[in-house]
Amino acid sequence: MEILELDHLSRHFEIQPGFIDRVIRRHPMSYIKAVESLNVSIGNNEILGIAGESGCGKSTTCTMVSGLLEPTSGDIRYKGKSIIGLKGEELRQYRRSVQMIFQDPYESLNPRFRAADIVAEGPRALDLWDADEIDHRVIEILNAVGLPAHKYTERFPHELSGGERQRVGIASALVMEPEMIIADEPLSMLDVSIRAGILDLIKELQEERQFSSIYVSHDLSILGNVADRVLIMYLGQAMEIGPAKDVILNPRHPYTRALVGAVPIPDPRSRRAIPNIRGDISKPIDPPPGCRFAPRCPHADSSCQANFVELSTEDPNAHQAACHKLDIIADG
Amino acid sequence: MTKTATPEPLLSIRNLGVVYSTSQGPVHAVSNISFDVHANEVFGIAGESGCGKSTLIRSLLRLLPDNGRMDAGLCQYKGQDLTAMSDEAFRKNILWQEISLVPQSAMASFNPVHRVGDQIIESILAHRDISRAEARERSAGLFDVVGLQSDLMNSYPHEFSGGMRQRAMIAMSLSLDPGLIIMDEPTTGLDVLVQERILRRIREIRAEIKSSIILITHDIAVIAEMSDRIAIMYGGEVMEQATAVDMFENPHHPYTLGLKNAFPSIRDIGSELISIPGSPPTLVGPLTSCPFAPRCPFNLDTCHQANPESINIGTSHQVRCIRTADAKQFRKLAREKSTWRS
Amino acid sequence: MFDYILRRLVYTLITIFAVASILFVLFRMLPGDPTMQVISPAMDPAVQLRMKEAFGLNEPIWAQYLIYMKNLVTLEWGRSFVSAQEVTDILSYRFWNTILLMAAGMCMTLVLGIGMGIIMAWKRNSALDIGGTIVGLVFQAAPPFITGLLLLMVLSYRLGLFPTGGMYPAGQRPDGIIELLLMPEFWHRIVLPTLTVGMYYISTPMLIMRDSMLEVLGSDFIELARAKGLKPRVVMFKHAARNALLGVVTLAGIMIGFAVGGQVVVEALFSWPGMGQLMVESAASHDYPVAQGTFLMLAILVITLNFFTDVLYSYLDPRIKITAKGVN
Amino acid sequence: MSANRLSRQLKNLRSGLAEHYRIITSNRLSAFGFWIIILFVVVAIFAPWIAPHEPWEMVYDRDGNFASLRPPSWQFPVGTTHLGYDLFSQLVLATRTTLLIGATSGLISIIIGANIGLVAGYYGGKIDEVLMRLTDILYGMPFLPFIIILISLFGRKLEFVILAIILIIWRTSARVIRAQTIAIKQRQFIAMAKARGCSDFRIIYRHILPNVLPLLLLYAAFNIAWSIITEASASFLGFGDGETISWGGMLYELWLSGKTRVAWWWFATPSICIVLLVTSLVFVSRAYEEVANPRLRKR
Repeated sequence: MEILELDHLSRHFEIQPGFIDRVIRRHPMSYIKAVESLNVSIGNNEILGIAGESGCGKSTTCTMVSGLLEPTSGDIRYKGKSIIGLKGEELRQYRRSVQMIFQDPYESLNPRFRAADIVAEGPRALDLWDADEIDHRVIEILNAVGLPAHKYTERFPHELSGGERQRVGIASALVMEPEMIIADEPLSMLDVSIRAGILDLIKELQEERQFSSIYVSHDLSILGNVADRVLIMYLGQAMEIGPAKDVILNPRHPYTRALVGAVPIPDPRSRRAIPNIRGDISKPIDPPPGCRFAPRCPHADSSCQANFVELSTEDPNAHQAACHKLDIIADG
Repeated sequence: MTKTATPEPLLSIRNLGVVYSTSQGPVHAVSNISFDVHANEVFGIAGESGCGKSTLIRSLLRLLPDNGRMDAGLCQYKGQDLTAMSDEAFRKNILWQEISLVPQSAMASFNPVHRVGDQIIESILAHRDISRAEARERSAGLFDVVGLQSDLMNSYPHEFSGGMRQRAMIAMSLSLDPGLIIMDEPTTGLDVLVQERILRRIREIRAEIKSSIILITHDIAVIAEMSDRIAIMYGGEVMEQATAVDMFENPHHPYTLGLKNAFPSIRDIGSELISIPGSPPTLVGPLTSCPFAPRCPFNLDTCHQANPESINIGTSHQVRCIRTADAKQFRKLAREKSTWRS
Repeated sequence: MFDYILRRLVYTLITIFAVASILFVLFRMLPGDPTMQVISPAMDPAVQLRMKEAFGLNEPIWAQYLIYMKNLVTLEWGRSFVSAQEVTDILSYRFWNTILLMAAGMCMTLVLGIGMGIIMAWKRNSALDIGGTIVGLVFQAAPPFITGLLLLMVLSYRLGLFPTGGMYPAGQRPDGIIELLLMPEFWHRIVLPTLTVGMYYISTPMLIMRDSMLEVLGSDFIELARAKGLKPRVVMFKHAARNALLGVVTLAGIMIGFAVGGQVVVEALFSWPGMGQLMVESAASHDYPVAQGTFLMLAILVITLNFFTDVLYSYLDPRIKITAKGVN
Repeated sequence: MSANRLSRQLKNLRSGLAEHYRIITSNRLSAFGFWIIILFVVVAIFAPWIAPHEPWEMVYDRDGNFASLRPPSWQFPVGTTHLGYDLFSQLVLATRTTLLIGATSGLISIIIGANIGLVAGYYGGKIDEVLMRLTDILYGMPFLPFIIILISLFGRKLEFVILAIILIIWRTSARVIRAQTIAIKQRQFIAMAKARGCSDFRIIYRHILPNVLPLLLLYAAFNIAWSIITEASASFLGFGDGETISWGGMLYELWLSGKTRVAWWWFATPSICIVLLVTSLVFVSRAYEEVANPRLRKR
């Protein structure tokens, strides 16, 4: 049973042209195509990892899924029902059932709130329970994320360490009893030695409370550790999807290969192949219709520039790569 | 990449300490640091936030804020005693000429209101008596070395992408052929493919020039790939120092073991990651115990009573731990998750 | 940058238009006969009637508004009730007197204030810094009529060092600005008002410069500039001061608004024949055409100065970005 | 449980007030300013009981002589005017007027300015554009001349002075708070509040407002100070309320009387009061400047 389906999901941003261009020369608008025709589904109690470089559209996708940003086109279906245009109580219910964990624990907690108030803010804003019930649940969840309530409820964010702050962030998402969690690089600002603890906490809570997750990270080694399946994105397009181990250990798409090849290995004796790509990443401003990786791809030809392979959601567990040249690559 | 140590080190530091006076009392951000950097080597310093990395850099470059005070048993560069040098002489003869910096945040380290090229030219003209045109030519050459087109010199920093800014920073650090380049987290915050290009560029530059590099980062994989020798810092001290291969194959300090377990490798995904419980010390007041003792699963009572001295084990391998004899057993125990749950 | 300036220019014109409209509404809201504000009741009734037609006062209100706007653009700003002179003629003479005094005060404050601000930030926590901050704060708190009166009482009445007011000795009206600038008496007379204006707004650039210098000095690029082994003087002026100036320019708008107010008081106090003095006199004697014209002129001055600070800002700060907006 | 919550809220309030007290008294200058302001407030409250005479009452000395232009003495602590008015009484009663004007126009303008700044900064887009063009127009209005015009058109009434000040003075606080709101809006904890389902209203007033509070208090102090200076300047130029005694009005009467050359005490006392009160406000605001701009503190 698929809990969430993204169906040809796209999001474009308009670039405000200069005053002269707009009023006098009447230039047409330019668009940043942040997400282009994305097809993905997420199963019940599954963790989908999304990886890619900055500007690949992973954050835009998350914001759309969380209901804070409307797609330009395409559909988001939650439990088979479209969430586009939801209003009032339904939207409230949806937003409650999808919760986010943010990247930067130094930035994502309001510096003027105490830990208990940060956690209680969601239930209070949505008026979920009466005040006593909220207090009770806040204490319960703080204990569950490893912050004994008697010690932590009164603390301000600046009185907490990075790991403790991230735990408060997790608590404030989970207190809403969500069915789905979107975690946007929750470890990247934390020290190496405590990352594993937070990762374990997320995994434990997921087993215990049975929610689905989208886990965004640029770090493939962590995704390999936490995600069931991994989606690789580049400049708004999906490049490859499949079971985490398959994608990382046996990448098919030239972009994924480069990405995996570029990850340094913590062993001074090991040598890795140097990724064979050229040029720099650009911004997807008015891009041509084809594969956006084509300009940097060693295998690209005219067919790559002309059109783009879309992923299908028919078999969620299939390992698919959005590439015309898979045969050549496999041979070479 | 491994080299035998040359007899005369390029930079030699002994017992370096930095104390900040704060409202909470003296903070010993860095204490008892000793290391040598040899000619033409990459010396990696790894550590997490608050371990004293930035203070170490600032003290080497004399950029400590007013409330910071540095004392060092010895601070020698090419045989010259740096501590005896006046600020003015240090600024004129050492800064950038001999020791240059690639700062942590290339984004914020370029002055936003001046052109990138001008900022590089400025660093040349401050120390060399050449014409502006010559300095410009030289900068264009440096842009070429780091793989940037020389017409980008006329751009402002905000027009550069993160990777380009970092490359321009590296170009600037090379502008006077310094003997030593300090690179502070040169790839942190960059995307993997951009990081890959920067690292490749640094390797290429190393082959061409004779500068030594101090590479400071929290990313153990980067340090493993790039460095000849590595120092692991914690609580303002160097916990363990060894050649890169030695550090990874024969680690001794419990903190090194913990750090290795906590760091994922793409080569073996699915293996369990283990975190070190607790958080780093605040360093207020002098150290009277091993700074890692409160988080160490192998601590003894003596660990809390005195700060251990650095012990030599092997020719160029030092460990600041009293239980080096049990290291072999620790290495096995450290792989168990239960060991780290106190 | 050009694009930005053009946009600001359009905004500037819109603002002038809006201020003029507010003025129209204000004067039409006055109780009683609206012709009262344009035509002196002391005039010959036949003349009054002719003027009523010329200003369209018999027309409906929207037509009056259009005529008002047309008159503004064609510089038909009416005649003074008191002297019957054309308002534009009076203003064209007064305008330059105000500009002269303003420029003198501005030069003094900007050069001295910014310079002091840099030095205070450099010598942070020295006696100079602390004393300068306190003096600056007190100056900021002292309205110009108090400092002006104090200067008058001490330097003029008591010590007799300076004349008490005016721009030149009575009966020696100079022919044009050049001649005025060549008169030693003029320079003697401009000292006290300049000092008053200067003391009133010196604290703003000084304290803002000091604070933004301190802020800039904490940034990473200053640390790198020092690591590059640049001379401390170069770090201070080329790197820190240029960025800190942005803070001063940002708040210049606020400063200008208040400076024009201060100017009015100072001109009234020192009988300086500028627009400020004219404003006070005409408003007190209910000479509405003059008051209205003067106000508009002062407003245009403020708006234009604000425009120039915007231009200056875009010159000092090369970061002008295009913004992305969402589409559905 | 609910009593528990009330006590927690009381505790929060108390710790909040304690924090502000600590901010103000952390610095010698602002502590000085704080106590001076308290002193003026006390004088203003008890003014009618403190002042020995009516403001425009001719006074006589102990010998029964008409007390005109007397320098300070035991009987007339700050002297008298040429018409024999007791300056001490005028000064004390004027404190009331000044504080009334400062408090009403300062506070109302900060409320207007803060809300406009918050709404414009938070929503951005067209709302922001409209509100900011509105402030641009106000920036085009020369402040004191506007008050002069208004008073000359509608008469010398205290209400019009206050109204004129309020109409103009909110512009600065609106702009500054808008800029700060934009900066805070982009921080992640606002995105987090949105993701948790907070309404715009809740985000603006519960999440952003506490974070712009130091800046808001800084500008509240500025607005009060500016109101006082402006009222005094307008009064000095003869555009104050003729019926109510004020410090600026006292100086206007001095200026009209032409006694500036002799009556130094007549000049000195209202001037010192104005400068002292405004300086105190500026000193207190300085303490908030350091909180609103933490980098100043560090170095």
